[in-house]
Amino acid sequence: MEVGLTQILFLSTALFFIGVYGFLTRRNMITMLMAVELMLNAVNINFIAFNKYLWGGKLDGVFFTIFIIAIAAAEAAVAIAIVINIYRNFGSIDAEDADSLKL
Amino acid sequence: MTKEELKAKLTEFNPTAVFDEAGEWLNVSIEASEWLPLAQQLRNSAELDFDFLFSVTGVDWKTHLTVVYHLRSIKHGHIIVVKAKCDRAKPEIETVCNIWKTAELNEREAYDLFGIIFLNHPDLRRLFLTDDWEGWPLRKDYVDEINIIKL
Amino acid sequence: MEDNKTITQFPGSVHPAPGGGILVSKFDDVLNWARSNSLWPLVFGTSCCAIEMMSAAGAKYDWSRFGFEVARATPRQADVIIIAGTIVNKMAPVLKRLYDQMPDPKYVVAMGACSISGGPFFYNTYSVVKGADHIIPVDVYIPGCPPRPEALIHALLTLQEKIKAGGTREKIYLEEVKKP
Amino acid sequence: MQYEEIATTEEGNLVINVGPQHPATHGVMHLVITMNGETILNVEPHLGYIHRSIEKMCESLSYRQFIYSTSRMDYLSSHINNHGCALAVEKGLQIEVPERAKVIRILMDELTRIASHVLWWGAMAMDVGALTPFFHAFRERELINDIMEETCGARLTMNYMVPGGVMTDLHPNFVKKVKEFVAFFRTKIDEYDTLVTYNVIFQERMKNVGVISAADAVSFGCTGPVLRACGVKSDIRKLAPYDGYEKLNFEEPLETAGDSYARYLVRMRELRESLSIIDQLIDNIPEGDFQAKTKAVLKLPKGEFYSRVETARGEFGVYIISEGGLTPYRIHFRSPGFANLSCLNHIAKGQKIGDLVAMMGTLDLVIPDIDR
Amino acid sequence: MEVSNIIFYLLCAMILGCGLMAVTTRQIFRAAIYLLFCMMGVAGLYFWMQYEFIAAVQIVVYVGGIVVLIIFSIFLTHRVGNDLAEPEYKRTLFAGLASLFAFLLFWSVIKRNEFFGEQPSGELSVRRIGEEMLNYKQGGFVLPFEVVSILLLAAMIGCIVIAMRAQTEKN
Amino acid sequence: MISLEHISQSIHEALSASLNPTLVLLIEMAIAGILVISLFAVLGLVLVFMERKVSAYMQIRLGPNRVGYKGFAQTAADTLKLLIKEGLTPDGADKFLFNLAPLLVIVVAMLIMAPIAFTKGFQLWDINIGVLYVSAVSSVGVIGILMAGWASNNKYSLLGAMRSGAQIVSYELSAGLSVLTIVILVGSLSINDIIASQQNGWWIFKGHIPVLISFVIFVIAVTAETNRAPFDLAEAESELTAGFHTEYSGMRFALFFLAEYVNIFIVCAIGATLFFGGWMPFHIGSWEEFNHVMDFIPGIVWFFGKIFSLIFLIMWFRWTFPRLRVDQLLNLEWKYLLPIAMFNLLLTTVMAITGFYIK
Amino acid sequence: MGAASLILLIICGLAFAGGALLLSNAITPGSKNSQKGEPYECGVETRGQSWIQFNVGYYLFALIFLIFDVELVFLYPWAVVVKSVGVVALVEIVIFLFILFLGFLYAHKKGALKWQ
Amino acid sequence: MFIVDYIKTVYSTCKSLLSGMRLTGYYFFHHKEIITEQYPDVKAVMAERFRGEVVMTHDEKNEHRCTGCTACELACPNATIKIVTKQELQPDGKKKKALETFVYHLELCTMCNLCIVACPTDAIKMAQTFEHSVYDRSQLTKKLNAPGSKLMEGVE
Ligand code: SF4
Ligand code: SF4
Ligand code: SF4
Repeated sequence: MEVGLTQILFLSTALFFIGVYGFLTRRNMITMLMAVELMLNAVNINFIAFNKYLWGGKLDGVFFTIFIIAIAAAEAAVAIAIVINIYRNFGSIDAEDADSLKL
Repeated sequence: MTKEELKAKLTEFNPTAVFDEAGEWLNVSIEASEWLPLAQQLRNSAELDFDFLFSVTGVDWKTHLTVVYHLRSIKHGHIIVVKAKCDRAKPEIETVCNIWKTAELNEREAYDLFGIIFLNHPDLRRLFLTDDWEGWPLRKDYVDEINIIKL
Repeated sequence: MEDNKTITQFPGSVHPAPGGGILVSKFDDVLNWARSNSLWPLVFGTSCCAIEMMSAAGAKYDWSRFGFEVARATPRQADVIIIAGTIVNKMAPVLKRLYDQMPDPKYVVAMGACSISGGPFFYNTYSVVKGADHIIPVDVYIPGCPPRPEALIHALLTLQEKIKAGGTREKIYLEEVKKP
Repeated sequence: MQYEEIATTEEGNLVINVGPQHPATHGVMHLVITMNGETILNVEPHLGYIHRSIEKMCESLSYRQFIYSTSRMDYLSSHINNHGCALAVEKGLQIEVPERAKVIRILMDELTRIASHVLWWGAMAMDVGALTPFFHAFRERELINDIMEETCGARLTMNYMVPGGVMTDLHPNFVKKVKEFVAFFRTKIDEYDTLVTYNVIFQERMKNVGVISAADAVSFGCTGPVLRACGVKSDIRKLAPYDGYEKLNFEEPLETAGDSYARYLVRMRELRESLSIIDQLIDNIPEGDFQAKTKAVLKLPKGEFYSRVETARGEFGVYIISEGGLTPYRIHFRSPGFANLSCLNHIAKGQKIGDLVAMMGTLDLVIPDIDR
Repeated sequence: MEVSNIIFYLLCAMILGCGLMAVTTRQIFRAAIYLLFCMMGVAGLYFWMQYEFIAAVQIVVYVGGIVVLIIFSIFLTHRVGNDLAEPEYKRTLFAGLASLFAFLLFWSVIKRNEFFGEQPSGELSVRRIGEEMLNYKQGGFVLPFEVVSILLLAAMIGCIVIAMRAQTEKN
Repeated sequence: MISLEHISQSIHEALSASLNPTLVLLIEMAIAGILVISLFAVLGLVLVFMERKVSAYMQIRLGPNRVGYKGFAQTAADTLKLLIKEGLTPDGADKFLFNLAPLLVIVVAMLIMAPIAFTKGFQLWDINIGVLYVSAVSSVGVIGILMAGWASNNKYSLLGAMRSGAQIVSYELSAGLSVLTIVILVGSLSINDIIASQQNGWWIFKGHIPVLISFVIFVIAVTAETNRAPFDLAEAESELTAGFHTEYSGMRFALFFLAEYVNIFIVCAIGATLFFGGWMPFHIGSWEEFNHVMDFIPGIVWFFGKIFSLIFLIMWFRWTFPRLRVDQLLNLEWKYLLPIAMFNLLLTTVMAITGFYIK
Repeated sequence: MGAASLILLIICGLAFAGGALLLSNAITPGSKNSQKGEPYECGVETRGQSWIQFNVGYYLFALIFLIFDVELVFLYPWAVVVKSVGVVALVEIVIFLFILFLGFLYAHKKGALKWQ
Repeated sequence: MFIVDYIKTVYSTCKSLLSGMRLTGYYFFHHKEIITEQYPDVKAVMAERFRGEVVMTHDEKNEHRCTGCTACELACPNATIKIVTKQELQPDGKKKKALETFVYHLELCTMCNLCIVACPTDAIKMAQTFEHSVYDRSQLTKKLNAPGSKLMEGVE
């Protein structure tokens, strides 16, 4: 089967829902963050694939990807800072534990 | 200060002390219970100012144990030797850790090797030997058939 | 008069030295060549002999000429323990553990009178182990107090010969140390 | 057990073992370090991994024999240790040591001091990560060892000083070789400075590390360069001169900062002082006996004898209690390292784990000297 | 089948497999490592699409940055040998079904609208990206570019404030 | 004159004459693979031996001289020994990660090899983002170290790994910034373009002070990135015994060891490419006669000569300086190198725009 | 040889390292004893857990690094075109770096870059 | 000024580091400074007083000077020496104590030289050998008097 956009979209969708699954099942904040990263990656794949297969002449998809990566990094940094803060205060990074505690 | 002056000063502090002037330095023999007050006076009196405890030695005299303290004053340069006598069955003496910090390890050593118990010592444990060692090896009646091979 | 034989014996128990007696093939020759020429010592000096060990590492005697200079701080990467110094009862379990933690093949050199037999501290001491071979099997003994650096190098060369001839050591199990 | 409580109860603190087998302890000391992150909260030395019961053993050795065991305590200052023991016995027996022996003793002491400091320099530099100085230091040390070997017959554990003098006379080459060595070493000290002392990284690592105040240092019983780095005069060679140190013209190096760098500088200056002492003596070694006439069997009178000498690490004391027999009743060694070690926890608190090696390096601990 | 297709499917397997492992494994450090390999797989995919620059950015930021940061925070909050809690059975089932259902839904939508574009464009040169990025005229990306710096500034300040507070509170 | 370029060309031609393209590719890949692996192995042996000899001579001793001819077989013996040494895995360790870590480190070191041009046309992949690729891939290596530290279940390892982690990522920044100065001047990321731009002189000579500064920063940063003294905190023996590889033994340890040396080689190769013109011979402007003479030395010799000079420089550091403390190390990066590198970048920009450099 | 070389290199690396590991596993001797698998702690038993809660120090550096890493990513395409774009590039990057530098200064002032 | 100070620091830093490198560089290129001795190839020359082990001197007639007086045994701090004596019949019919075996435990000896000093007849001396390494420590216990050796004439 010739690999085209469809296959790549399949990949990205699957990856996205793997991320969703992880986000739903995990309770550890760090692993939840990882799941979010997976989702963001799926989105990135989409952008790049569309840019390549549908919008070859332009660079918008590429730029979006770059900015998403930058935002992902900023998000990860802040998220982890918060996680650490929670851990420092409550000695746990379980999302459900943190729910019940006032931040 | 000369030996004489030291002696006079010390008699003031502790009238029952026994002096021995034969050696190089003034030797003072006291009972264990008298040691702590004397030590405080030795350290705190401005004329004496014994701030440097350079040697703590335990001695087993078979009938009793003594702890020998060698003290020097950095400022005045005089030296005094204090011998505190402890009971052999129940060797107890007050610690002087708070007065001379070096005493902490030195007293642990004396405890380790002679079993002299330093009251109020913050951390009186075996120093050199393993924690489960039995006996006080530097006492004269120590026997250890396994380890000590006699000449 | 006492029996002459018993007097000339050493006043303590002595373990037989292990090793030897294994048939070696050509392939083993190559491996033994590698083993013998790449003896990485564990940093294990306990007292005075350690200084002479350092001298042997120093510029004048320079054991790096034989490739011994890669002294490792962790037993995982070492091939040979050079017991340089006295072993006392408190240290014995440590030595045993370090030896155990070394990967095979491993060798032991006892440097100096102390590690051979307790040496200067054989009589009238309550805390000295009378010979490192009460704790772990020793391959080569170097008498002296301390042995010269050359003597240490000679011992390592002797060990090399043993390795070249003997292959890996047979395992021997030793009695536990008397005091923990 | 203190450390176990810390390890399990207080979260966030890490308990780490340095030693008994560890390159930085130069021997087999065991430090249990409690840290928060990389900051040291507490250092607890565990001793006794090389406690060889020398004091017990000496109770069954005669006054000639026990000296050899002191070479094994502070093996880097073995001459000076032997010297102290010989002095104590001489005090008891009231032996007058011939002039020649005294000068030989001082020369040997100072050479030993140089050898010891040189080794310390190399080892300390190795601890802070510079590996080359170690080898350069051993070059000089080997020269001294050669001189020693020629006269005393051993490289490390000399057993050369005996009650009443020294064991053998100087080797004919001694004077020439020592002069050569002194001239050579003068040039090499400058190299030491280039390689280590002036190195910015080294200075940064040493300055303001392990600071101890003079009062604390005295209270902890520190001696030698550790105390002198706080500006307290403590050289036994000056305070209670023995064997002719009073006739010599030398200075006691003092620094005031009390940190590792000050201790380092004190030792470096001591090297130069030792050289100048050797210079003063090497050309006029008096002729005469190298040993006083003594009986074959020594018997100390009943009494107590205490002698003090200045080793490379500080004040070494020998305390002999004699009951008049062939062997001492009780013998106690006041080892400089033992007292110097006791301040380690005090100075290490609040410092970084990386500084620990700098502190230990400049305290210059010889573990068998501490454990005895 | 062409070699390039094989490579694509291998990459797919790597991305999905590692992604799945990352969200299911019970050892947190391994999860981070699987995430790492997943990210590497995505980077590989970008290489495969000849978007080398994006691939490199992916590696630099995700692998060299975010994963390292995650590992650091794992060091800070976990112990070796401590497994993560087993997710509740019900929860797993629910999440699994939900994501599977949603996936099928999405997939059917995608399948319905078969995308067929022009032939894939060729290489992506860094020069072009740079020119576009600095282009302040219509269609250029200079504004987002500058905004990113503000975003990063905000993130940095936020991190520092939060993290430093954690530190001071503890002490 | 026969050069490597000709050889590879003629092999390619000979193969494509008789075989179909896929097979040619496969065969060429096999050849390249063998070459790379042997380069790895040889590099490991040579660099370790070089280190030992350099250290020995600086330390007024002889160094290995008895195994094989003048000691050349010493490292071979060591390698063989490590190969036949028992590889321990501690009980508490995470076995999977423990074994994966050295593999990862080696694979990463391998991957960086791709864009390095050894001589003209002798390059695995002339990727258009050359230097970015290198810094991207090399940033993965740190994960192997962190992994090793975590998996060992040992305090020293963990601390060592933490330290190297913080150190490597920090210094990546200034290394990246110093690389950028050359990128600005060249206007391309491709390794081949960078080399080609130094046809008439190496950047270190052409680029005035900014390039000089960035070279200094580069050397410091890569020394730190490869965990070499005076930045070898990760394995500071006197503090942490052996750092992250405390628990590693046998071949796994050897792989870490090898990766360390290969990494040094690679960063020096990058340094040589950026600042010293890669395989480009020493040329002075348009002095044709001189340039011709220089051209007689094959490019690969130039390249390896430059790399080994840089490696020698890094070794020289190691055997001279004491190690920095961890806070000093991070201070150096964040307080000095990074601001200076940023400033230097702007300086270079100005220089590039005004054209104030030797073209 | 192009992108295929990446695969080649990965295979090479795996073959080299994995092969060496397998070979060494196959031919090395081994013995087991109770101490061998214990973590090495300078020869004494491990105390406490092998776990450090390092203080936020290290981790702050990683955070700030991440931010700068992203910045670096943007600098690459910029650097490539500086020469051709000219002064505009300079101005734009000065703004970019200046904003980031503010953050850097902030970090400095807050002491985040000071080793704790 | 700040900038001047800054530059000064950088300058002095570089200078100190470079001077260190110059020194090591000097040693790297000046191999004449190397002091390594190639021990097994070039036999080491021992100082004549070096204390390597205790030996008993025998002359060419296989005679030694030890009377078996045990002075050395007493002097030794470490009981390294064990003298075994026997009663020997003298020509004049008297019995006399004589040395049978001189046992010397090399593995215990501390090379302290006290036995040599104590010996009244200079029967023993220190040898300069040092290559004593063995595989089995029982090989280190030695008999110093050569088999069949006798007391030298005239030594009391
Ligand atoms: S054999 Fe001698 S030198 Fe060696 S450790 Fe024992 S006492 Fe020290
Ligand atoms: S040298 Fe010393 S230890 Fe050796 S036998 Fe003679 S007296 Fe005994
Ligand atoms: S060697 Fe000398 S001291 Fe020893 S028994 Fe013989 S004669 Fe006496």
